Amino acid sequence: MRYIRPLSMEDAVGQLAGSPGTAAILAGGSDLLVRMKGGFIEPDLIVDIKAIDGLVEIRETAEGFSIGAAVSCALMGESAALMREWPGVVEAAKLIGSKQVQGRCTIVGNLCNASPAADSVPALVAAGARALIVGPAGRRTVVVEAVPTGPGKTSLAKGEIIEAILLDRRAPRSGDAYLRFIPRTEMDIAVVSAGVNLTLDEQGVVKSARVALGAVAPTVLLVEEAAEALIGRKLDEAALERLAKVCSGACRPIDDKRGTIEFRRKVAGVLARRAATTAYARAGGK
Amino acid sequence: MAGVAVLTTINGDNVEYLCQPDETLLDVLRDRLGLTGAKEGCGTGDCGACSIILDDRLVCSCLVLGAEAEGRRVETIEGMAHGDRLHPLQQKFLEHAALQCGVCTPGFLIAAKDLLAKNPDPTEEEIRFGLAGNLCRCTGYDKIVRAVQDAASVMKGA
Amino acid sequence: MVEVTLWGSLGAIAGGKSKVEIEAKDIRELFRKLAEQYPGFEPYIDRGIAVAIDGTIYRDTWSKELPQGAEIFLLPRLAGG
Amino acid sequence: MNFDPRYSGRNFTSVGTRPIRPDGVDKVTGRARYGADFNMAGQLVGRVLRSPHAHATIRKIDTSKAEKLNGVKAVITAADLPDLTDGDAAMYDILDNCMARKKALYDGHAVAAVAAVDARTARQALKLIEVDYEVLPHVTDVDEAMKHTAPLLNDAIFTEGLEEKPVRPSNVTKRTQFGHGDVHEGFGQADYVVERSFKTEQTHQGYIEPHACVASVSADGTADLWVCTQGHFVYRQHCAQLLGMEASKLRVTSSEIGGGFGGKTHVWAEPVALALSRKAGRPVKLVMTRDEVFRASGPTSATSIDVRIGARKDGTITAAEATLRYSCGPYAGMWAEIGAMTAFACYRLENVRTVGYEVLVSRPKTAAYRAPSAPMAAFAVESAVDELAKEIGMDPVEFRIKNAAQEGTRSSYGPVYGPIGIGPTLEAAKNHPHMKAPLGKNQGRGMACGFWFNFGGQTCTDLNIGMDGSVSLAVGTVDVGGSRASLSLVAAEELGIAYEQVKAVVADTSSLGYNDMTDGSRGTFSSSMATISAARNAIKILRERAAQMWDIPLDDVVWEKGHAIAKGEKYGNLAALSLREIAAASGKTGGPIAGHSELVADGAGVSFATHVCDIEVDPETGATRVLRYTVVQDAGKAVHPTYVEGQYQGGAAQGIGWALNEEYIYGKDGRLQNPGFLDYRIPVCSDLPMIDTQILEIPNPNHPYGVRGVGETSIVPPLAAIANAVSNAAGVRMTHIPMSPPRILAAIEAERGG
Repeated sequence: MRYIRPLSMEDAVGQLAGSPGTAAILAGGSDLLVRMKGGFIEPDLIVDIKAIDGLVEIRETAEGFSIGAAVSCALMGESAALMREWPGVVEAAKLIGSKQVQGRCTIVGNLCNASPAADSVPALVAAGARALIVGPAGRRTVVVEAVPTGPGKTSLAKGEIIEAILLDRRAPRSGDAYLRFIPRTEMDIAVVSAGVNLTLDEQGVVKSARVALGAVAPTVLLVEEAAEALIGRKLDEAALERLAKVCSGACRPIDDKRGTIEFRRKVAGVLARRAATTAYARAGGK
Repeated sequence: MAGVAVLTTINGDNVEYLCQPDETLLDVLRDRLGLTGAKEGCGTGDCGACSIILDDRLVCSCLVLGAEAEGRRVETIEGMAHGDRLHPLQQKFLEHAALQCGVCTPGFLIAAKDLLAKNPDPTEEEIRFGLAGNLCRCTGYDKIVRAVQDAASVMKGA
Repeated sequence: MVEVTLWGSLGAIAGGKSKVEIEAKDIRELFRKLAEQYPGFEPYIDRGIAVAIDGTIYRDTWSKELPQGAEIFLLPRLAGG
Repeated sequence: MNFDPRYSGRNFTSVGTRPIRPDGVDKVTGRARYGADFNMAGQLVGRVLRSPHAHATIRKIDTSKAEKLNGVKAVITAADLPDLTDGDAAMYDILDNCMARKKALYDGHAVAAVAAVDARTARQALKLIEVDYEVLPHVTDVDEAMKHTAPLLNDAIFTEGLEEKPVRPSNVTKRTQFGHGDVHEGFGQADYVVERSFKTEQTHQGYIEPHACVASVSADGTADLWVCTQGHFVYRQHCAQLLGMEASKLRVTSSEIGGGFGGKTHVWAEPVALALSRKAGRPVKLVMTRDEVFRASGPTSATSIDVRIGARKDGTITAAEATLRYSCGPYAGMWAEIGAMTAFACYRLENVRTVGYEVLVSRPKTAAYRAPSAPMAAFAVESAVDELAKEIGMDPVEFRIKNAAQEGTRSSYGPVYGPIGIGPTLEAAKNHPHMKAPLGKNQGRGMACGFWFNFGGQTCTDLNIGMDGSVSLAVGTVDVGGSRASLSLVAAEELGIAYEQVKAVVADTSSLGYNDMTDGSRGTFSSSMATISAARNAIKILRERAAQMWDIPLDDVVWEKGHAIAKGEKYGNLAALSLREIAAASGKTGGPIAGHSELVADGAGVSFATHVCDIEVDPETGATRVLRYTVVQDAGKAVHPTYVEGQYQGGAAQGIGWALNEEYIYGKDGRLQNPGFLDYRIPVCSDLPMIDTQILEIPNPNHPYGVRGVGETSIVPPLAAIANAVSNAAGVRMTHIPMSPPRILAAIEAERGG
């Protein structure tokens, strides 16, 4: 086993691509070290990307935000600009684990760990976030929902690293929100979760919407029918009812140690409805 | 497996050590440096007993590799008191009997110190959520919360 | 002569009796005579029997005297946390 | 022993104050040494290989590859721990649990162990051990295990306690029965009868410190063991017996203990560490991972309980009965028996009958957990009591007060009660402001009572007075939550000196006589009794020395407020001699001054509590929030009230976790699904409110200061108190613990008919 700390993306990509055995990228380490501890993975090479220039920064650009792959969720919570524009995304990031874990964990790690219950992913999917990927073949950008392909699996090729998550600058009258259900008040993995992102017109009618659900299918679900239930309407009781019903119906959950199929179905609708209400209020809707 | 040489700062002192690439900072502190104040309650970031402060960030040392400490600042429970003068949090934990078995106590003290550094006047709810990453099985948290409240008021007055 | 009350399971071994009369001055003698009269008690005595005398539970005190007229109650020995 | 333990009703100076504990500074500075904080030169790392199967015959274990790995110093299997238990069935079970012999009996059962130069080598060595298993059918559910069709876990078990000796083996090891009167007749007199079945899932003590020890066996057959334990003398007996050693050649030092709650009352990996050290000829440190703690130590029983209670219109209970089925893991236990004894202990009943069944399942060996077995029984009984009160139309507190046991009541487990506190805790709860506080929407209030026996047992202390007059108190009961502070207070009280002048330490097994472990809420009860006795013995010597210094008869010297006083007018000119002054002269008056005591502390007073709580339920998700919680409990006498409160609060918090979210979840494959703090959900700080406490002091007549044990009773009422509150908030009776959100939501939906 080797531990390296490259100073550039090129070096990191080269080392990863050239590594003969299994290689692991270390950013926050809150998933990697747990898997190593449990004996589920014994990498031959650990590539610590935190020394790479710019990877621990949140940059504001003309287009929006670029959140470096090694930015801790705690740091995201300290960015007033990000919090103002994308409160739902920040909320989701700040729900991962404890304060201690948030001091280390990253949304890129959360995405690449590819758990269907990852907290930040439904919020990122609802937000229409994109991942900037660097690899041996150069750079490419994909929507975040294209990264996880199943529990623990991603579409990243050998040698590819996500450099940053990109979030758009917000249109006026936009708001997002994320809610998850856990049995305790903290420290649990989401049993079911919902992210909602809305933009309203001047009359408070929903112009565009994205609704994503977590922990109810092998990957996070972007529920287009749920968005359709909201678009063109104010957030009245009928729209919310329809949203809840569509979300419950869209779930393909399993029974496991964290919850039952029935529970996840029912609560997915409840959370979508509550998150939509918050997002609507944040967008200035009344 | 090649060892990694690390030069770091622990509680203000320069420290050098050699560790394995897969060794956690918790293991380094406890087994190589004899700093056994941080405890391993789970090894997976779920209990907070191994809490330390790394470059002003509260982290679980079981989720940090020893190799990652290169060039950084590590603060542990062993550095909390100044000589024979206890930190107000330590003093208040004693006065309120905010510990029974005491194995979670170093982690709680470090987490509470970080909490008060960022929020000197927390509400009860802020304390409870701020310390949610530290498990205590003995006290029911009541006296811990009271000790932190009391320490906060003392530290504000100081 | 003291009257000794048995808990349910021990009563079954004593032929369904819930009380037995024993001529015993202390706990040691009580156990010895119980084992003589009811050989089925022996494994229970080996495992540990507690004796409640007027409501106070004694676990290991052979020398404890059994006052005349006192309520003597046998109980299984317990585990605690 | 010439010691009078009777309550004397004195006024206290030190007892009842709240000083800082003697081990406090070490614990807030990280200096205190727990099980894993100790190291020996040349120590090896021990690790255990565990069965992935819930039930399997071990056909063969091949350790040859592991032994050849560079850095491996010893590999052991059951062959290295031969059976020396000589027909002692309980010890054989402990041995088999430490290292599986013929069969692996649960997921996590130890099958082999290694000692190597470092953790990485030890881990690799485990992978090289080849175990040939024949997987057998398993059963993890307590009700399933009782069926005739269930896989048999041990074909040598024939149910004990049946009227007719069974002809077929069974997973039920024992049937027990308690009670008095005629329940059939009693139910005939009832106007109302409530009958319900309840289930509780298995929980773990959840101590934050995993089991850890360092074992060092020397070539001359002597050995040292450093270990976190609730009872180092008991560990010494167990280890010595299992390893064929003489007890006095094994010195056991108890480290600071990071929680036990019953889970550290018998050995798990310590005999394995000693066997590894013996084979390797070097010290071995063995620390369990959290995963191992959950899979292979601790847990309490899972239960299935039927309750039936009948009452007249006026609220008098006429009959009560319960059938209790408790899981024991794969070894016989007495868990249902204790449940059967405690179930109705709070009440004055003319007709009562309880029946307990001990059931073997493919789960880890059940261990004691804080008032073991009582919380589950109380959950079932107190839920039914609440429901019955509702049917009759009585206030639940009034209904309980009307039926509460009192001095002279025949307890449901047999003996007649002395002075007890159930009535006063109920009255205090009734008058508590909490009872009158308003409730909001979706909120409910619940209350429940709880009982625990409390133990005494074998106890030994040494009290040594230094020449500077400071007092060293050596006790043999492990300090699990502040007892060194309470015992120092007791020594100071009895000697009449300042608390600061006393330092209590926990002595190792070679420095003090045998002590039973710290369990059954006995630590402060028993060791304070022994401390008082030791102090009285020391006082006698102090008086003798004073008499010598004054050259007057001993009978003329009395001990008051830390001083020897010459009694009588003829001594009017003699100034009182302080303990310090007598100690300073001790070298000339006969040498060191000490008081020793050894006794069996009998007469632990039984303990009762009443808890009240408010819960809010989210009817759309089944989520719960604990809004307010109040504990009222009888302490007999609170020696250090802050630590008494701490015990009340801690027990309540554990009970709240059990009630709401904690449970062992097994897959169909018999493997534990949640062996970690992530999915075994103990309460976090933000889950709980402040926990209000009210200490009542109804003196225990069998202790000089009136002390009762306080540690365990507080975990008994919460399951029921919360279940009653949730049931009131959600409008549906909850019968399955834990009341996790999916269970609550399913119950609400079922009630709605949807």
